[in-house]
Amino acid sequence: MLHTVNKSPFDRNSLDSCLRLAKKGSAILLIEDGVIAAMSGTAESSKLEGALADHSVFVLGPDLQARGLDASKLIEGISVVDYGGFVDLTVEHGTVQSWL
Amino acid sequence: MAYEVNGSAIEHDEEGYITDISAWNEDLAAIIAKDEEVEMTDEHWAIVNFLREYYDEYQIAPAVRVLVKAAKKKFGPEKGNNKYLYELFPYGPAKQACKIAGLPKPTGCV
Amino acid sequence: MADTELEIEGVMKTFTFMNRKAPYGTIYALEVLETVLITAAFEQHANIVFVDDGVYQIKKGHDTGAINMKNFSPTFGIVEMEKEDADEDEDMDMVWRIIVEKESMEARGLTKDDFKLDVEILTSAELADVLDASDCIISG
Amino acid sequence: MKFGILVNEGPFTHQASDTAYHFCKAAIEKGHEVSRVFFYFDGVNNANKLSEPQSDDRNIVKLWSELATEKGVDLVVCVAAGMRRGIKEENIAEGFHISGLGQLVEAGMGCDRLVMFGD
Repeated sequence: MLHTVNKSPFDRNSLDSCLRLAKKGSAILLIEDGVIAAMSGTAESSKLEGALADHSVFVLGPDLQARGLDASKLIEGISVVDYGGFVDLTVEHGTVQSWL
Repeated sequence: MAYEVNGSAIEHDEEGYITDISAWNEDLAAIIAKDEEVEMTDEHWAIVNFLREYYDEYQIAPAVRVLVKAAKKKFGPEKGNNKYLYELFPYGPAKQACKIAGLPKPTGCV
Repeated sequence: MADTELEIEGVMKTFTFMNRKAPYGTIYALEVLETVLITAAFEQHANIVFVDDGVYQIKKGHDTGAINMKNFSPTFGIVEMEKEDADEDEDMDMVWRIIVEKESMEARGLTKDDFKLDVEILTSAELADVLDASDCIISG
Repeated sequence: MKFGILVNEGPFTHQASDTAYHFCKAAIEKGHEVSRVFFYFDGVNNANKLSEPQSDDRNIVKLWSELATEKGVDLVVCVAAGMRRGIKEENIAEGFHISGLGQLVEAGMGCDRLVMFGD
């Protein structure tokens, strides 16, 4: 299963709910404002740092770039994908849940 | 635009649905049915009354698929099917029957 | 343009409706509910799930008179009716579940008695399994 | 693989519709089929042909229209959600058509994946 999160963890509880309800082994893709959660060194970074043991975590590159977020400062273990990579993730992981 | 019922005017929209659903009565239903060229039989009234009860309870006019399913449950398979309901209400059982029942126009979803 | 024909004959899938927003502040609750009702007409499996502020959608005692919006609380009665139909009708291979996440409910100081529907209370771990077993998830 | 796409937000206020569009394009480029894009909630505003964004920004309505006319993607606008918001036959852009919510359930039933974009 693939979970997408499109809200900043500073704004809404979407990432919290996602992490609470995503089964171990499922993938998480951060898109739109959700990409903010992928950055290291923020007050919210620990959430995803803790989740990486149970989930593969991806972030949508075009949304990072658009927001001036530096891919070299991502939390270690998070992979960057493009829209094609987003499509591949949905193919590989089955059902998609969008956390809005 | 309004229907004339027993000397009083009951307003309706462009398509003939009454705007104040509490203004409905059986005489009005008969007038709307006449406009729709539907001759009301007991079978028609059964569906109209069923729709009104359904709306009273759930505050929504059923879409046609929902109506068919609910009618099947209430009246059995020989009446709870598309063909039977379309014979009664040729211009669409949900839309036409809701109009006669004085309910809002169903959303048209399926 | 006419509707594209999709192959749906004999297809049986599990739809999960994730209600996460409180009612009335936004339209999501109402329009997701409309989708749930249509899914019933297609006789598909469905999980109607209430998490986060979505649990307030089925709280007892909605009274929208003073905000002049339609109170769609009674419409949830159809969901309960569909579930009962699915449970009772042996000819119909349809399973409906109405689920509240325990953590969301407790975080808001609510109990099962606060809801107008007879719901299953599942922990997040149990609900995660339900999501994982779904084919299509529609959230609002 | 067959994809059904659900777009729940209008253009411009939220990025959802842009992301959905890029996803569709990428899926088609990879050889997948986007069987249907269903526009629901404020997503019905994506079909508004009266939309006139400034010329130095993307025109989402036009981009969707092109996806329909060039790639044959079925763009369905929910009739009920559209009526609430004044999106009707007379103001929908080329390539979109109005139909019932059942088309969304059918997309879920008939596609391998249903992916939704919203706020």
